[in-house]
Amino acid sequence: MQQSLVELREITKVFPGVLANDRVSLTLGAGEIVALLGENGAGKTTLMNVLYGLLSAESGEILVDGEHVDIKSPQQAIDLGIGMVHQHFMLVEPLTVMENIVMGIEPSKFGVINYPAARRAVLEISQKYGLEVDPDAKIHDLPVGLQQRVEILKALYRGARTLILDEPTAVLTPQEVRELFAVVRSLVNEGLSVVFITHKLDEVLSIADRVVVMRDGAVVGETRSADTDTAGLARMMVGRDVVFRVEKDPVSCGDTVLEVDELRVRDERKLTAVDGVSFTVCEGEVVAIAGVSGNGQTELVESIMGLRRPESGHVRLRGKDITHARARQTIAAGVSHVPEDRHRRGMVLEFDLTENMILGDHRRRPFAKWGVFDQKVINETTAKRIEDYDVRTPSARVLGSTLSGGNQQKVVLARELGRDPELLIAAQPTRGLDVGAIEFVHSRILDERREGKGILLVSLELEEVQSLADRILVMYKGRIVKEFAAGEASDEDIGFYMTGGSDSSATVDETESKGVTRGR
Amino acid sequence: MAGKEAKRMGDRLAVAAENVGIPFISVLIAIAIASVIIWIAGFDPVAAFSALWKGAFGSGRQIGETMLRATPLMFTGLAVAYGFRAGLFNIGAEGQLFMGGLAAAYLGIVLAGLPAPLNIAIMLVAGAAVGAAWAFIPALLKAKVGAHEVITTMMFTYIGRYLVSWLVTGPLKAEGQIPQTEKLPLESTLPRLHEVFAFFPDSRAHMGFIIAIVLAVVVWWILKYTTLGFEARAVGFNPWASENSGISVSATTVKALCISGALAGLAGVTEVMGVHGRLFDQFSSGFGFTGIAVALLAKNNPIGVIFAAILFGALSSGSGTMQLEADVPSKLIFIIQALIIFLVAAEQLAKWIVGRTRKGVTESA
Amino acid sequence: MLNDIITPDLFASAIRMATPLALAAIGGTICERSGIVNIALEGMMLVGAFAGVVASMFFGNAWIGVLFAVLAGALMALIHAFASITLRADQVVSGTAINILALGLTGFLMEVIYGHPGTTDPVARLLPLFSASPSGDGFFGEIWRWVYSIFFSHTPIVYMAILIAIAGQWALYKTTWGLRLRALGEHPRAADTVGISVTRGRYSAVVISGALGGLAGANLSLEQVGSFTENMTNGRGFIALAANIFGRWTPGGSYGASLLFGFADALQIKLQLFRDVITIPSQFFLMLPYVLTVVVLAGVVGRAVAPAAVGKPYEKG
Amino acid sequence: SSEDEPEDEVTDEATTEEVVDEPMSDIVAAMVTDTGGLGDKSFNDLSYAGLEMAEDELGVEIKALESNEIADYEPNIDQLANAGYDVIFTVGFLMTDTTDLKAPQYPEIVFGGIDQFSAEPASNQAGLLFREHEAAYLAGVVAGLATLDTDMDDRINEDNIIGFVGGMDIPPVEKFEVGFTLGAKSVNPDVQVISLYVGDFGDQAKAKELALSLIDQGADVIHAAAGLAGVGSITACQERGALFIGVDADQYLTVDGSGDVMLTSVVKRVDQAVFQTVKAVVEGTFVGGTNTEFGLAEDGVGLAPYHDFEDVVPAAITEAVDAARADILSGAITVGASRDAL
Ligand SMILES: Nc1ncnc2c1ncn2[C@@H]1O[C@H](COP(=O)(O)OP(=O)(O)OP(=O)(O)O)[C@@H](O)[C@H]1O
Ligand SMILES: Nc1ncnc2c1ncn2[C@@H]1O[C@H](COP(=O)(O)OP(=O)(O)OP(=O)(O)O)[C@@H](O)[C@H]1O
Ligand SMILES: [Mg+2]
Ligand SMILES: [Mg+2]
Repeated sequence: MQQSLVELREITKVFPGVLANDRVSLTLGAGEIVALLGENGAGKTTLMNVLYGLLSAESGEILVDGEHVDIKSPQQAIDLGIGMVHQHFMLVEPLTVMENIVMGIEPSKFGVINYPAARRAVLEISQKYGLEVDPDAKIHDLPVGLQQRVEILKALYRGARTLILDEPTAVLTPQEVRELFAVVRSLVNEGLSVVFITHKLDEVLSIADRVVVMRDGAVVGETRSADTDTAGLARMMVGRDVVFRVEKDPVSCGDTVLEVDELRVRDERKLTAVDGVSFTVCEGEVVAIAGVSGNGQTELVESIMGLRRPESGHVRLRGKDITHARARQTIAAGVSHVPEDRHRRGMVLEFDLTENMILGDHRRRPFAKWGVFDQKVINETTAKRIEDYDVRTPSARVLGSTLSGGNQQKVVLARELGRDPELLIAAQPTRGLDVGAIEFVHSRILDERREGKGILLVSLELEEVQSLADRILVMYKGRIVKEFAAGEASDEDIGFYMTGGSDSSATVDETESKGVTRGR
Repeated sequence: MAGKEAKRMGDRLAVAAENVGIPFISVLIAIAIASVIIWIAGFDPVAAFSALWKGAFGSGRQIGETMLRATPLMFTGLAVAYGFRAGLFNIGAEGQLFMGGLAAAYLGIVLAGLPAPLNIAIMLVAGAAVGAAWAFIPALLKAKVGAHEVITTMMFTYIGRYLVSWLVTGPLKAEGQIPQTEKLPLESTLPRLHEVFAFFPDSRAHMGFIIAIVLAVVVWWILKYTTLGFEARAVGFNPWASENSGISVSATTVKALCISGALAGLAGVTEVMGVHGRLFDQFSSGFGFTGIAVALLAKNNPIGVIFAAILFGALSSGSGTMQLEADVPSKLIFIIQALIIFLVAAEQLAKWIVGRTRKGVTESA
Repeated sequence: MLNDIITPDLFASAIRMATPLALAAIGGTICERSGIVNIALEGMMLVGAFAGVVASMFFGNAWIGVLFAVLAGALMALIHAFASITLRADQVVSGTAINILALGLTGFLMEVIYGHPGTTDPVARLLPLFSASPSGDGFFGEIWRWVYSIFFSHTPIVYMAILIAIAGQWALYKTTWGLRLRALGEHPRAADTVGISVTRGRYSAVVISGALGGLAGANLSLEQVGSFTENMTNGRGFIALAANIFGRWTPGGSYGASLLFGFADALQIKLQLFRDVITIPSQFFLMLPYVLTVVVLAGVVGRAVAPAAVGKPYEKG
Repeated sequence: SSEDEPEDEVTDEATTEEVVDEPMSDIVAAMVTDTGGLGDKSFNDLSYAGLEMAEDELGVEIKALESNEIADYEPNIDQLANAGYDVIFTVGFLMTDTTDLKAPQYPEIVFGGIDQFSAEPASNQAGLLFREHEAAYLAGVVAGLATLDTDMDDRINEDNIIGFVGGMDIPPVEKFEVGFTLGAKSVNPDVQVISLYVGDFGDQAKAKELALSLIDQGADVIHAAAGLAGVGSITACQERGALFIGVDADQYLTVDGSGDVMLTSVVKRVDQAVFQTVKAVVEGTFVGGTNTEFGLAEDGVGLAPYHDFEDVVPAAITEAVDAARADILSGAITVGASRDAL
């Protein structure tokens, strides 16, 4: 048997109350792509953090090139040729792309950074692997797709031979995913090995050589991807059959719930982000906004929610003008919001689950009376929601920050849906969820639809959009450029408009699709 | 099953022992290090620390003295802690304290003649309001233009101090050469504890101590069980998520800093009403600043503030005895105080030592 | 009257009074950029001021005094670094403890070394670099007076402070040290994942800030006064902390903010000269710098965003 | 009075320890400093100097207890009282209330309150106050004449301006400002006396800037009543060439190396007041229940020698000072103590 490049043996890692890795073993051969699959909280990230020197395991050993190694810090992992792109990016937001990439091993003389050389080096590797970015852009101005490129470039710049990608596709459009896969294949051709964590089974099949499946902290199965299919993987993962495409009744549109009329919104940099958008959502309807991130969806949602002041136009909820309402009034009027960034807007990581569960409802009965909490009701509600939404947590009293990404998302969903809203705005509601959880969330959204709620879905996932939406609005550069009815369009059709195609142009504009830069 | 239960009980006991033990061990380490310093400096460490203990807790009177000194620190500690919980660093509690004191000194004279309970109630409320008012402009500036509260509250401290300095030498000055306000009439002062509770030994400790404890519990309750406290903490941790949940970040900021200011103002009120009976330029020994350390030592937990303030109060009241009986220079006492604060704050060190000994115990068992 | 207020000396005085604030504020900037709050600048200045005077007395050389001031400040900072980085103590508590420690240590050592509390004996001081004194009449004489007062009348550390502000600003944005420092304060885990040692980076920043605090102390004791007095820093460390924020956590900004404050203080003194014309109580003059700072802050400067990770102990994993 | 009382151990010990060479006393005397503490080169230090004098000359045992904060005043007094001290000096006007409270509680102990005016002093309590403005008036005479006399010293300029640097703007400092101003105007009606305030008593760097600004404005003689901060003003005078008039103690003696600018000092003989009080107790002549003012007449305040300026100060000045002193003693002049008198 060929010697493996990296081998993890019997890794065990314990967090207070959680056995995150239970004697996990994993091998990675040279030039191999291994997919690591598993439910939310299965311990994938933890295992990779151990390999990268961010966590130290209670027991187990790590071999690189057949040698026993003791990886105590990321520096040692880097020295061993291991690079990692984290589930939550490790980028310093106020710094530039170039600074983030070279940080730690800057080209310099006497401690003075040679910025031209740094820029050259960044451009060189970005060209070599086809990962184009503007080296002088600040991270916080970049859409996530580009931020991820920066993360990959960081690893490559450090001469990684083994690349760990923790849920790299969760935030990408199909187009971006295709590009990423091309990059990954070219990396493998260059001799790199890749560990690829994802929840998307078709991706696993299309990119990985081998699949390792984890559940509850342990490896429960391993297979060559050629020998399985998505249903088989799903079964291995959640231990039962999974329905990928939920069935839904035909739309029966009732009264108009949400009406957006010629809305114009500016972003932080005062550039027009939403440029005269109009649409309606009616009772029992799912309207999806499809678009590459950074095309104004965030600003659109924030201005509907009352988090951002629109320049002009109107927003009406059941005919009532809420254009200038603040978030509290919007919520009170019956709008729920699953934000796209759960760490920033979705939850308070330093709050425990009971507290996170009442955010936004914390002033309302039965949770609070006269400004005083009814702890009993809160605890009961939390316990019920944890149960209903299958949040994997040792208790309701742990801090939000200790949950795995997927479980955090479930908390947000449980809270927002639990409010029983008139209108649900769900932005990337299944980002980072495992297939089982996605199935559950989708069916919950359709339950809401059946109850006659209006749903505005913002998603990059065309599969999600196709399976849930009654109407699809494609947003590009702040405008709705195309509207499709359910089942009317193929993924390719939608992708075409998402990336700047128009009815008058026949081909997809290649440069536009390379990632989105707004106003630059 | 039973074994599991027992183990859990054992774990709980270990955690409990750790929570009580850590501060205790920290203090012990601090005493050990300080003893070395005292000894090197040529004094008797045993005499020094027994004097410190005696001065702090040696008699009912001394305990009262410790309580007296803990009182303003509880208020300022609560003030700073409340601010921190809302993500605000109220470094200017000292200024709010001065303004609270000013309000009490003024009202105490104006209200003379009213029945004492009414008088006292009005003064407490008004002093808190004035403290809040002194925090209001920094709060507003923070909420509206983002001016950093560390700068603004500190600047307002200096402004408040000079304002008081002028008032006590000018418009509000009592007869005579001394820059101070008129002595408050009896009905405008806080009774001493021994005047209210017969069992309490004769000391200077006053009702401010009880008010502070009650407020600590109230603040703890507010933070834990009310929407007011919930919103403050939410904004303190994550303003974006708060905003998304319909919490007004600016309104919450203003409210939190004003509550903080009110608590600090009460420190001034109770010092004037309970200790000095009047206002003068130097009536606070930096209580607003020490309150920062008190708050953080208590990890911003209002109940913890009570204990942290008592620790500081004890160090303060024990130092006089230490100076007199063990001849330790007053300056050395600062060093000892600093050491104790250090070690109590750096619980990691004590934890490490506890861990070591526990490991040793289990291994030998 | 305006002629008497707007004099070359007003500006010279502003620069002098800004210097200790600026040095400490730049120290605060470097410290906070690395993610550590330094509320102990006051104590570091105090210890620096004291060590400087003692060393200047022992060696009869003010420069050796400066050296010791810097070392002493750095040593105090090392304690702060150990407590807040290694032991992960709360940074503000540690800073408060250092301030108390500094007060006790300087007071106690003064009694040990000098046999009395209060003030030390005067020592060799650093004198102005250029000893020419302005003379000459007429327009050019006047110009020379202005130029001399503002640019050439100062003691060495005053110039050092300006150089440090410039060099610091440059280093923060042009050197590996600066880049890593900025990363540490914003996102230490990101720095850690690319192999930058959070501990080492933060230690060095805290120690440098202490050294600058010590230098600020030396400016007070070895240049401005020529002796040490208990608590002679008189809250300057706290004003410096504010100046660092005012200067938006940059060395240049810190200097600028300190200069603004120094100017307001110098102006206040000049205005006091005319108390027979401006008949307000002296306390209102003394308030001026603080009021002015709030007004400028409210009206001009606006939102200041601290380094994201400041004040939070870094825990691996 | 107290020395007839049977003494406790503390005193017994003291008696055995003392070497029998000087007049012996079994009295023990102590003081409580204000928060300024020892080393303030002002009333705390001077009180202690008075105690030391009593130790040397009367053989009493002495002790100083420093207060780190205001809350220490009362327990410090209690501690000394309980430790058996016979005489306790409480230093500074901020301790007035406390002394008023404590004196009746310990009728056997003599309390001396430095700078304290008690409305109803107990029979074992004496307020010891000083008419600083009288001495400051003499300093004003010196400064007012000196600033005109450009021949006297090359640091004296043409401008008819002198300066005053105060610590905090409070009545006890105001006395110095007012006395100094009145004295200067009495001999030089056109003189401009500029008074600046530091805002506290410890910030030497600030006090230096104030003095520099005075000198820049044309002042050539500066009097500072700013506690320790005033030392900074001395430095300013040395740097920019101006003359200085000290405060409280003879600062020629207490501030090393200040001789080249130290024209004289406004001294406040707190040491004498303390010593005299202890002496009265030792001799059994102490009479309490009083507030005693020490002025020029009682030799409780005065001008320090000119020291290095002995040969520089012209006779015109010394004569004017003598004349002013005589006028004050005779009552021909009453020096005001507050700004109303200006
Ligand atoms: N720092 C921590 N403290 C406590 N528990 C933790 C911590 N990090 C992770 N866990 C727990 O360890 C388990 C494994 O988490 P991990 O992040 O590895 O899951 P994952 O497989 O990556 O899940 P996801 O697909 O949702 O990202 C979870 O139960 C999580 O709650
Ligand atoms: N520093 C401390 N010293 C002693 N006891 C403390 C301390 N901190 C907390 N306690 C104890 O803990 C209890 C209150 O703590 P609490 O349960 O409110 O902690 P918490 O959950 O962190 O509070 P919060 O919800 O306000 O953050 C009190 O009963 C008190 O006895
Ligand atoms: Mg994960
Ligand atoms: Mg003259």
